[in-house]
Amino acid sequence: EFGDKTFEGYNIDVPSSSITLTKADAISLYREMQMVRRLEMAADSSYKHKLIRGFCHLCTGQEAVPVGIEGAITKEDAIITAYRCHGFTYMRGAAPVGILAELMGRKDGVSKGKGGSMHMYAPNFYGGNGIVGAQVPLGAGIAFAQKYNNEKTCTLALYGDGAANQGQVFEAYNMAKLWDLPVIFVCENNKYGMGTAAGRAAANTDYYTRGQYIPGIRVNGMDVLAVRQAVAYAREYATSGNGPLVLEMKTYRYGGHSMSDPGTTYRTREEIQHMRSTSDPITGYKHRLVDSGVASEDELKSIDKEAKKLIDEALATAKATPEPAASELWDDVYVKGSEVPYLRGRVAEETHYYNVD
Amino acid sequence: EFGDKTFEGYNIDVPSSSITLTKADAISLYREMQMVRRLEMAADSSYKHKLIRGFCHLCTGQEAVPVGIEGAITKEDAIITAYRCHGFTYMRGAAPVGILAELMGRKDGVSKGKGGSMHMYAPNFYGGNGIVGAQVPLGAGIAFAQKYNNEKTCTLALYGDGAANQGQVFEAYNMAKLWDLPVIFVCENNKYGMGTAAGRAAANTDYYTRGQYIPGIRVNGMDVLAVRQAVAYAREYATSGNGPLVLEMKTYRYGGHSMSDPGTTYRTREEIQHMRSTSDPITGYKHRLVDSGVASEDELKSIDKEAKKLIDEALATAKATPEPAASELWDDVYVKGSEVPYLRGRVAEETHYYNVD
Amino acid sequence: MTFNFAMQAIDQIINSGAKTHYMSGAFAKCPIVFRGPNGAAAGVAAQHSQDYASWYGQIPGLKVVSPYDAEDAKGLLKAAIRDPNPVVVLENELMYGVSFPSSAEIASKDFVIPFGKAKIAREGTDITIATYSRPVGFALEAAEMLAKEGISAEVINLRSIRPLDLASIIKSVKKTNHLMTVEQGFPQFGVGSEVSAQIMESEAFDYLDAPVCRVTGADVPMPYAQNLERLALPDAEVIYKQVKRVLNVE
Amino acid sequence: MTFNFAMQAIDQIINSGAKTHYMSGAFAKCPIVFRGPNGAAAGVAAQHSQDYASWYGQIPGLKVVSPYDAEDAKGLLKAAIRDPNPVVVLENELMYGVSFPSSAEIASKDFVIPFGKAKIAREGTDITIATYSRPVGFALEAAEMLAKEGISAEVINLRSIRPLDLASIIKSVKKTNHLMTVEQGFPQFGVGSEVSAQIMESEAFDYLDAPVCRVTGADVPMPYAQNLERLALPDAEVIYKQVKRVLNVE
Ligand SMILES: Cc1ncc(C[n+]2csc(CCOP(=O)(O)OP(=O)(O)O)c2C)c(N)n1
Ligand SMILES: Cc1ncc(C[n+]2csc(CCOP(=O)(O)OP(=O)(O)O)c2C)c(N)n1
Ligand SMILES: [Mg+2]
Ligand SMILES: [Mg+2]
Repeated sequence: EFGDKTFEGYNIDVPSSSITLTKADAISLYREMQMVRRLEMAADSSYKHKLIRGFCHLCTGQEAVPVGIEGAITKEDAIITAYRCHGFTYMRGAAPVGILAELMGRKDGVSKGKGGSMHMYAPNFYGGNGIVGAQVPLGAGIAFAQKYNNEKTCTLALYGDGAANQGQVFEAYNMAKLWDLPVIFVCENNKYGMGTAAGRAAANTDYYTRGQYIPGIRVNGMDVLAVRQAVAYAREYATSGNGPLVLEMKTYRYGGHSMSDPGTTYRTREEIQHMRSTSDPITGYKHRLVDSGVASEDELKSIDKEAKKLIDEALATAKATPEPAASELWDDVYVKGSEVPYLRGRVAEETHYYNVD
Repeated sequence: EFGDKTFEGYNIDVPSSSITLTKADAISLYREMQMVRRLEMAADSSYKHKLIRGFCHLCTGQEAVPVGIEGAITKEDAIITAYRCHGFTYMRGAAPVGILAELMGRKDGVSKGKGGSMHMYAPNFYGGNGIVGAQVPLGAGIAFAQKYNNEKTCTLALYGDGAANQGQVFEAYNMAKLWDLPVIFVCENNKYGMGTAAGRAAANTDYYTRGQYIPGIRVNGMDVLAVRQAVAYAREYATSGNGPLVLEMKTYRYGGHSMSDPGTTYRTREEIQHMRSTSDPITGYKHRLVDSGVASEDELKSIDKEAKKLIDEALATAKATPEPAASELWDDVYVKGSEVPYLRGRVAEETHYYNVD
Repeated sequence: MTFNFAMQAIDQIINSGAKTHYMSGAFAKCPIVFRGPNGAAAGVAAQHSQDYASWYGQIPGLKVVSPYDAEDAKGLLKAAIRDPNPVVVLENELMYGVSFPSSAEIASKDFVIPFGKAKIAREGTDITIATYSRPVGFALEAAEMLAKEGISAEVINLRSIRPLDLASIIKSVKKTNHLMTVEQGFPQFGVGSEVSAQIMESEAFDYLDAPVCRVTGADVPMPYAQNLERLALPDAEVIYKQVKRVLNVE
Repeated sequence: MTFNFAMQAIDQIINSGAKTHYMSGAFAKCPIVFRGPNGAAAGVAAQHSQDYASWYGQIPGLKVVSPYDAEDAKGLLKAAIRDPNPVVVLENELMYGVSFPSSAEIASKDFVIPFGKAKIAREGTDITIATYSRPVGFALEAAEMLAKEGISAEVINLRSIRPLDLASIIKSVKKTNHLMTVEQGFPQFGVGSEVSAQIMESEAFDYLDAPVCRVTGADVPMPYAQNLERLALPDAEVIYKQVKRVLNVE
């Protein structure tokens, strides 16, 4: 059972407030949230040890979103998101070691070390995109392909509260509705852009209503069951030919925008502390599992330990993997076998010749 | 007095349905609509005589919009629109000869012959823009400057039903509302983009509602008094610090999109004929003036004749003006006195040197 | 719709289209064709006249081609569609109405033109004119005029901007000892500049009897007035005169 | 925010910003400054690392500058603000934290650097290295290393991409008889290509003892992995080695 404020609908009925799931599923959601959090903690510490460079956007605090979504869709459904993508990459099936190796720019990374934190992929997971908002029309395009191919699948296109103001999001809304594409627009509203409170960037911060002619649902994005329930509902809606839907996941990131942002200049420490203590998706769910008798404290503790162990191992393995071979510089500019005859390096003498024949 | 369907409001009361204006104003509106139509007829025939090249987008049928707007604002208010700009250029104060000369690429054209049909300017009229939708954020920017400078003026940013689907329009909506800019977004809904019926391009063709969090009014754009009334109302709203407003002008273009479009492949001849005979802005207004006793048939006829004469003269004068001097090629790339030292021509030998010192 | 309008979406073409395969370590593919008119049409002024060949040509991950005639249009577009990478096909609006002779080979449903191979549109011995798109026609016209005066120009239709077929240009220059590039785009950072720079670095350099000469659009936004527009764009006449200047003949 | 993100709005910069003054026959002015980091920062991968110097530099109506040090940053930005045209200022994120000596002159509130004038960052006699932005530092480093071996490199900080100060390069080349360009952008259709093409057309050409040599970023989307990123970007070492190659010394 969900509380009153779990869902708010805009031009659509909200999902049922009662939910049933197997014990195994219930526990799996818990385990995966722990895994995602541990993964991000490993990323955080690796960054501080200078094993990771450049940008690194963690989803700590937002774990219920990738985990709840994956619990509601099939592997054939597609997901695309922005740079805050580690949790999604993991949930779509990438091994933690591949994610951590990618963060460290190693050859065994999910993108062979070429993409880094922002550019990770997995089956039916289209990244990991660095240009704010650009993934949204791409997501609509994937949904177009699904519809074109008569698949009974849908695409979830995720974007932040900041990205929600991008013009291309509205272009995607329009085409998605016009052609009734099976796309679920998911706004992860964590209340801030890089350093800008949502209300300073948006004339309307009710992101679930911003599709205007597209129905929307606001979801408590700190509650993994609510996310799962809403996405299941939305998936059913979108794959039944009803067209797109907008879901707003109210959530929160504990850390800074990226690693160089302390995250405390545009919001108070108290606010962060308050969110952590009252709304943490993992703690809250843990209490629920224990209170409802689905799992004991001990069971969950052993899951926590197991998650820590798995990530620790993955981190150790990742650290031990080598950098990509220097020759990798030239691979994957073009699809193998369809390269241009040669590409120039920093000087003419470094020109790389492909043997297409 | 207006009919019931003259205005429809979205989150705002509609303008009063009773209007008072002086006889001189009433007749001036008529005269200007005639002038605009004659101007476009002259453009049409000049194009057919190959005096005009490239694109030429006529506003025949839509005259009530530029004329009604100008009747409701001051010369200090600003206007910006797209390529269908001849009527606006005239109403903002450019002489017909300057417009016709511009169309023919002559030196006395309003843009010295460099802009052509799509790129005309006049005081507080910012063009004449060729990239669909691009003028809308520019219009919001002009309104930003007005607010920044504490002017009690506003900007009207015009765009078509096709342009209304552009992402940058929504970016402009958002910033305009966020900062309560004195901008009136005016959608000239003439039912078609280049060759696309509005409903094939937009999920929501109620353009007056598409600002969502911005109130809107749908206006009978074939009625010059309705346009004038609505814009006066909107101007008062916007210049009083209430922020932006969206006006949808329901209108119709009789001709093709540009001169090469017969305009009859995506709509029927009957539709065009029907609009002409039931909704023509000039004929309708004429009847109203006569029926209400403001002007006699004869008075109006002499205005018609006068308009024809003025435009005929302007056309003759424009035709007689020379092409720009060849040296004009190099002027106005940069502001006079701030040029780069030289610019290259088609070959190095044609390089043009500026004497900045 | 022309490539001028695609500037509103160029971020998607470059950042999503061209870069994703590499960023993903080959995980994601992006087989897509972007086609449309490029450069100037007639009397359409500054916002509708830009040539994007060098912009797109700069981007690793893209392939960029630009057809001149009907054979090119079919063969390059078909090759683009079959290519597994994002391909930009830069056409020219003014060529849409022009007819060219065809052949059974061209009419075949499997007629493709491989990327990165320029075509010798006309053989010659005195100067090489390397160009693409509509100006290929101007170069051929100029060559015809020059032939009447005993000057033999070799015209190379580049066809492909990325990859650029430098080998064909080098081979031709070794024969003609003179090179001129022709394009309708802005003069700086254009196709001619790149060809010139690469030739300077190549073995063809020692064969040049005169510096590489670039013929381009003028360095101004496209004016509408017909007389100014004419001065902003190279045509057969300009090429003809410039060849004579390069070869130092009256 | 970097110029990579501005690609979403580049249509406005080019079509509205650069072209309106001309299209309007001087009726409309557009005095605006676009500034931000350009090119690669550290470890930010393909979508955040592009160098737009040649793209913007191609556009008539724009002025384009690219500062190297604190003096440039202040003087060029101030000049940009005072200029009545649209100006693009291409900065480099990695230079934001770097300190440089200042002077009373630089600190003056009217310190401006005129556009179109390159600065001789270091005088030399054996080779000219023309570059801009962060690589000016690499060139200076390389020059230092070369000096120890008796090679005297002249380093030109271009400062301005449009207009390009060819005169300063020509003057230097007449002295050094060798020219190398260095940039971090993609190799094709870049700043070096344009300089090379223009030099070939200029009187400096006859003074060259070797072809103009271009040092650039590698022709690949920027990889994230540190070892690959290093191979994709020129640094002092690459310049140092290439100078010796050009001058044919061990
Ligand atoms: C087009 C573009 N503009 C700016 C940026 C820089 N930037 C990166 S993340 C970000 C904030 C986005 O905030 P939001 O969409 O709320 O996502 P969150 O980081 O909160 O997950 C900005 C402005 C960018 N990457 N792309
Ligand atoms: C960005 C862009 N895309 C496409 C075009 C080509 N185009 C010119 S006008 C037009 C239709 C616009 O229709 P609408 O906004 O309804 O204006 P109308 O012509 O009806 O006045 C199109 C698609 C363009 N100029 N710019
Ligand atoms: Mg956010
Ligand atoms: Mg329309």
